[in-house]
Amino acid sequence: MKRMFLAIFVIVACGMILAGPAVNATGKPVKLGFVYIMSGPFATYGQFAKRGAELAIDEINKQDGILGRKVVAFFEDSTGKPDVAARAFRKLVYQENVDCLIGLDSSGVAKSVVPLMNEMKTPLIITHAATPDVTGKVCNKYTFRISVNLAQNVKAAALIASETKAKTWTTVGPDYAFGHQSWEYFQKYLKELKPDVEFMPDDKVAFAPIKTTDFSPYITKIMHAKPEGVLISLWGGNLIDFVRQASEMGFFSGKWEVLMTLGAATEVLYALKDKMPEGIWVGTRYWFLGNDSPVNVAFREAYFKRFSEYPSYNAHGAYAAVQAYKAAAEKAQSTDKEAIVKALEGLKIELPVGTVVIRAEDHQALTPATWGRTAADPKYPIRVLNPIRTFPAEKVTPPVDKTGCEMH
Amino acid sequence: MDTFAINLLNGLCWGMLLFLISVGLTTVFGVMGVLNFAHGSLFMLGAYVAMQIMEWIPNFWIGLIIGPVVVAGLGIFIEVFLLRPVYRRDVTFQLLLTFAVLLVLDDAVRLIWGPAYHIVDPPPLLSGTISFFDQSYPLYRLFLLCFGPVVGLSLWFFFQKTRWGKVIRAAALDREMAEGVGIQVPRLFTLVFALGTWLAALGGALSAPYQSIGPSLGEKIIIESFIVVVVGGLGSFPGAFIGAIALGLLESFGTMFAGRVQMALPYLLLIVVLLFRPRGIFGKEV
Amino acid sequence: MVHQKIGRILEYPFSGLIVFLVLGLFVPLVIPTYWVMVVTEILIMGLFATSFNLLFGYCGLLSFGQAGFFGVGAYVTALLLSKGVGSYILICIASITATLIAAYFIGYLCVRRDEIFFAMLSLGFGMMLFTIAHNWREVTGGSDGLPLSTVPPVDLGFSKISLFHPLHGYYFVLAFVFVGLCILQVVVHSHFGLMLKASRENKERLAFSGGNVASVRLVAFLMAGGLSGLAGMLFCIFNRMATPDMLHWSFSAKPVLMTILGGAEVFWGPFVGAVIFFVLEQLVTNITENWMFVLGLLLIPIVLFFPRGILGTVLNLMKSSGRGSHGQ
Amino acid sequence: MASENILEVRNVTHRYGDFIALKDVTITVPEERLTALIGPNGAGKTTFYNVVSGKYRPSRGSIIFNGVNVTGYSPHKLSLMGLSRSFQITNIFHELTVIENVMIPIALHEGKGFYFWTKYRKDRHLFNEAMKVLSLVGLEDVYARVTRELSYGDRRLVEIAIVLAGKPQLVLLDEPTAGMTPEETEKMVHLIKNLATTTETTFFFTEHDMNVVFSVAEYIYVLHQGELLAQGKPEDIRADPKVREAYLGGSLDT
Repeated sequence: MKRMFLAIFVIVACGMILAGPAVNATGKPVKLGFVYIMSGPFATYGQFAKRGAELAIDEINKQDGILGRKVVAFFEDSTGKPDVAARAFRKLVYQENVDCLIGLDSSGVAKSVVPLMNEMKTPLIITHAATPDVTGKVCNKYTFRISVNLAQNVKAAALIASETKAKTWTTVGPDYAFGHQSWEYFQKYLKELKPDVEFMPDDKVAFAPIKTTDFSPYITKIMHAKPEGVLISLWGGNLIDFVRQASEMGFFSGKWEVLMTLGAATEVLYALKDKMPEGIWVGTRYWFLGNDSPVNVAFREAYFKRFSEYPSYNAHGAYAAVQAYKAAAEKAQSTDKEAIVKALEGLKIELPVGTVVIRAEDHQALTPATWGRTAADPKYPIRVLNPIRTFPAEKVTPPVDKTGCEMH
Repeated sequence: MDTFAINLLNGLCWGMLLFLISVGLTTVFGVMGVLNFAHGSLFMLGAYVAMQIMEWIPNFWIGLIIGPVVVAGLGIFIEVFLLRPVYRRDVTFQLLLTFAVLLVLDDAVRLIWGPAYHIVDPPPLLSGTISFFDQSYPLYRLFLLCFGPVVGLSLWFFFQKTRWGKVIRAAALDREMAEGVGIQVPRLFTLVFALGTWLAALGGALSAPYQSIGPSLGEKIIIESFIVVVVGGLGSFPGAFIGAIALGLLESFGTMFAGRVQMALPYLLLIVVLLFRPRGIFGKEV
Repeated sequence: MVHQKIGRILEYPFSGLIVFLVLGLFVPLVIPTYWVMVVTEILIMGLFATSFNLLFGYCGLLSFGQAGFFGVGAYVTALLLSKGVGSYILICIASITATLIAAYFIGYLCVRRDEIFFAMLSLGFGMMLFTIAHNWREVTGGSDGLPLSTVPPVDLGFSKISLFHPLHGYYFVLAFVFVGLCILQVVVHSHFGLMLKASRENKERLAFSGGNVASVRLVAFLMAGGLSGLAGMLFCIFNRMATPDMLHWSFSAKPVLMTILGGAEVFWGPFVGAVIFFVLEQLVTNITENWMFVLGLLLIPIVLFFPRGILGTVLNLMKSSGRGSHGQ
Repeated sequence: MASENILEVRNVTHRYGDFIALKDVTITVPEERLTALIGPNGAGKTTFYNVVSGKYRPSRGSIIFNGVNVTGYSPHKLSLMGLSRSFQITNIFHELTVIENVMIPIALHEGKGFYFWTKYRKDRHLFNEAMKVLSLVGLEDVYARVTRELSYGDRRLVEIAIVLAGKPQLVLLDEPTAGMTPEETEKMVHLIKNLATTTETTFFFTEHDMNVVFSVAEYIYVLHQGELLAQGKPEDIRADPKVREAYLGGSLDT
């Protein structure tokens, strides 16, 4: 892979030298190391991230590089396992001597490997994993997150839920930390916003193991619990299976409000197409039609041109991380790791998702959270969001003292 | 009461799908003594190939018929070139070899069809729902519920009543004797493996309108089908049937009462059965 | 001929340990930092595979739940470290003791089964342990596991050594792995080791010769479990984490793969298998993203043409070419 | 009287499901007398041995070994008490060397089964004891060979060596000459007679070859369809019409 990328890079570089606007090729290249799930069940997330990263790097190299230096990418496969991800980090840091680490899909993996940054003394920008803990309980000096975290996404869900008439809520989620945390945070936030809501007890909520393919027992359970609102934190293949089976069983008949925290992920919408029911509240970490700022339009169109698909949030995450690194390097006028860490703290940057500030205290990006109702639109092959609700960062991000982050 | 009925239905449907997957595994083990780790991957391949054919020729039934046959062809290749040399070796070598096949197939599927999820629609005839205790229930699931026993019974008929079935059973009992009376055991084994593969792929093709197709389909199912086969008794059809239904019901009712323990239920079933019936429910005690 | 001589030297029981120690001490000094860390991992997984092979190669019991014990060792270590326990001796004793307790209960129920039934039963129990680690959120941290923000330095009395330095971490692991391998090496050549082989060869004959097959197997199960727990402890310290993945059946498949790759019939087979596995993985992932595909394609000929695993087949070739004046 | 009987099997019945393999069988074996158990195929001889040696627990009845009621004892316990047996189908450690085959029972009987830190190959005492046993059966020259490589007859001898290795008081031999060539059979017969006189071990054997039975046994029990048909000295048995009938004539005289 690495060689292939190098080869492509060399060809591209040669082409550009011949074409005219020469890249300032002085100095060593800037090395960025990416760790995503490239194989197995969740390989689709790694693939998206890689597309986003390559898009950003090509754009940067086509202009002036970073501080006049070319950018080189190294991709490693985490396979979704913490020990493999740790090994990938070691390889990138000790063997390839990368300047910055970018990546991580699984929250469990992220939480486990984040402490290693203290030893590797290399900045890490997380672009997908959403556990609040990496910018909370286990936060550290070198770890940043550019993407929406669980708390931000669920806070937005609670805001929407508080506007609905639903009073009794339950959940369907994956049976691991993400699902349980989504439910906990949702209960906490919604209770604050609307004290008279009720949440169903443990025997009326459903958590399905991640390997589940038949969701019918869970669907039955929730339907018979007769809630007024359901928070669904399933994602990826699980969500696709759930939505199909649930619509056949009449789950989306409008008897209750449905909020899907990751329902607007494009990989889900592309797989389901018109099987995705209309009028459901769905959230995502980035929505390609979320705004019409020049940055977003340029990103959306470049991505579509190159990959004939609309960008997923994971592609956006990797793209954003590369851009953030560039901005930090330019702010610091250096690629020194400590300097980058300093520069990333409080960095303000225009990203396709909107204007984002990386909070200095916990290294979480203050990024808007996007939700919307699913709707058909003849212009797009997939369901789109209409209306779109964009919640500004300050409304959904927990204050620093609530994150549990103690940076030293 | 209606919760109970719906859960019963859910469990039976899932059990039937598990049965379709496991029955090939148990056939191959019963006759050839090979535990096929790649069985789940062949199941997955069945789903993908059927999907591909349905894309070319938009008819569910054609995909259902041709897809498994194509995969069975691959099964013949695997048996002749890979398994045949290791029959005399320890069972662990067969496990490792089929594990290698699993690695190749799982990645090959991703290379061919990409890592994204795919879905397949049920045929128009079966795409509706019927009402059930004021809840709608998909027709396709009920179709599966009927199809499982049909497959089980035809296999049982094949093995018990037809000449070919009897020959295969004889070869399974005593290979040397079968060779002595002029049965070409290697060719027979190829056939049986092709049958097992066909069954796996048929299960995959049938599951396509039921669950999304992705590169992890095989991995998700293989351990559960091992559990079904061992719980039922290795090589036993009725065993695979009972084991699959038991697991299906356990998982569907488990969501109602088990809470946190739910993830462990299949393994709990496995342990309890093996502790009290060391050879599985229908296994022959030695 | 030279290779005959090498073959004979390798048969001498403790020459393997000496070669191991010499290589183990000096190799990390000449390889790059990243590879030092890869070799550290090889040491840990090598110990894991070798302890697994005490059951598989010597008793003929295919344990598909060995990762459960590996995980118990890792979790006990992580719990103690996160509670601020700084003594590695204490941690070592605690994690091995916990593993032995788990192995005793599971082993007691498993050792009376054979072949695939033993494999499936051990798989079932391993997955029960996995479920506990995955779902007992209050203690085990649930699916996230227990990340360790730091590991304490090793107190040698005269000085404190930080494990953050890759080489220090390496030698720390080497010391434990060496002790573990010494124990295994001594055991397989002991009177008890003979009983293990007897139980694999013919458990009925062993019983009618006065051997309690279940006890022999149970003791082996405890030893394999305890040393897997030790490997788990090292893995936790090395990776600064304990996660449920470490108990999953797919993790149990690793020592199986390594052992068959290297050869189950020779003591060093699993270790050599671990080396081959990691080196292959590193090489393959360097070249292609589709490492599963390539690894599978490489495995097939190995299984077909190396019936005794790579080390086993090579040693066998050396021996048979050195036949003639063969004696014990 | 009772104390001189090394084995007393009292009213033993054994059934597999509905099939009654042994029905109310009572057999006593006095010390140091070569006793034989005969009967046509399917008479229940092997079941009887399996019950006595602890492989199966009898459905009813009791087994007294050396004055101790050992009904339901496990095989390894009986072996350690001095009851040893061979099998009709050679039952040895095929992949181990000849001497290791013999070392295993000796080490177990010396209580070394759970010695973890001592090397068995360096145990001179164990080696010498094993060689002594091998010399009894005449296998001392092939001690280092892997048993799989030996001839069939030699492998049967390895089993005899294993059986003798624990210095048992009673040895049950299940068809010791099964499958042997005439020369091998003769060698085995000679060996058994010789062992019976030179050691203090009591032998109790089953045999299909009537020549062997009548030339070796001092006392004979006849099983037929799970029941005890007759017992007595060889000449009495030879003359017994019931026994002749059970064997359908013929084979008694061959």
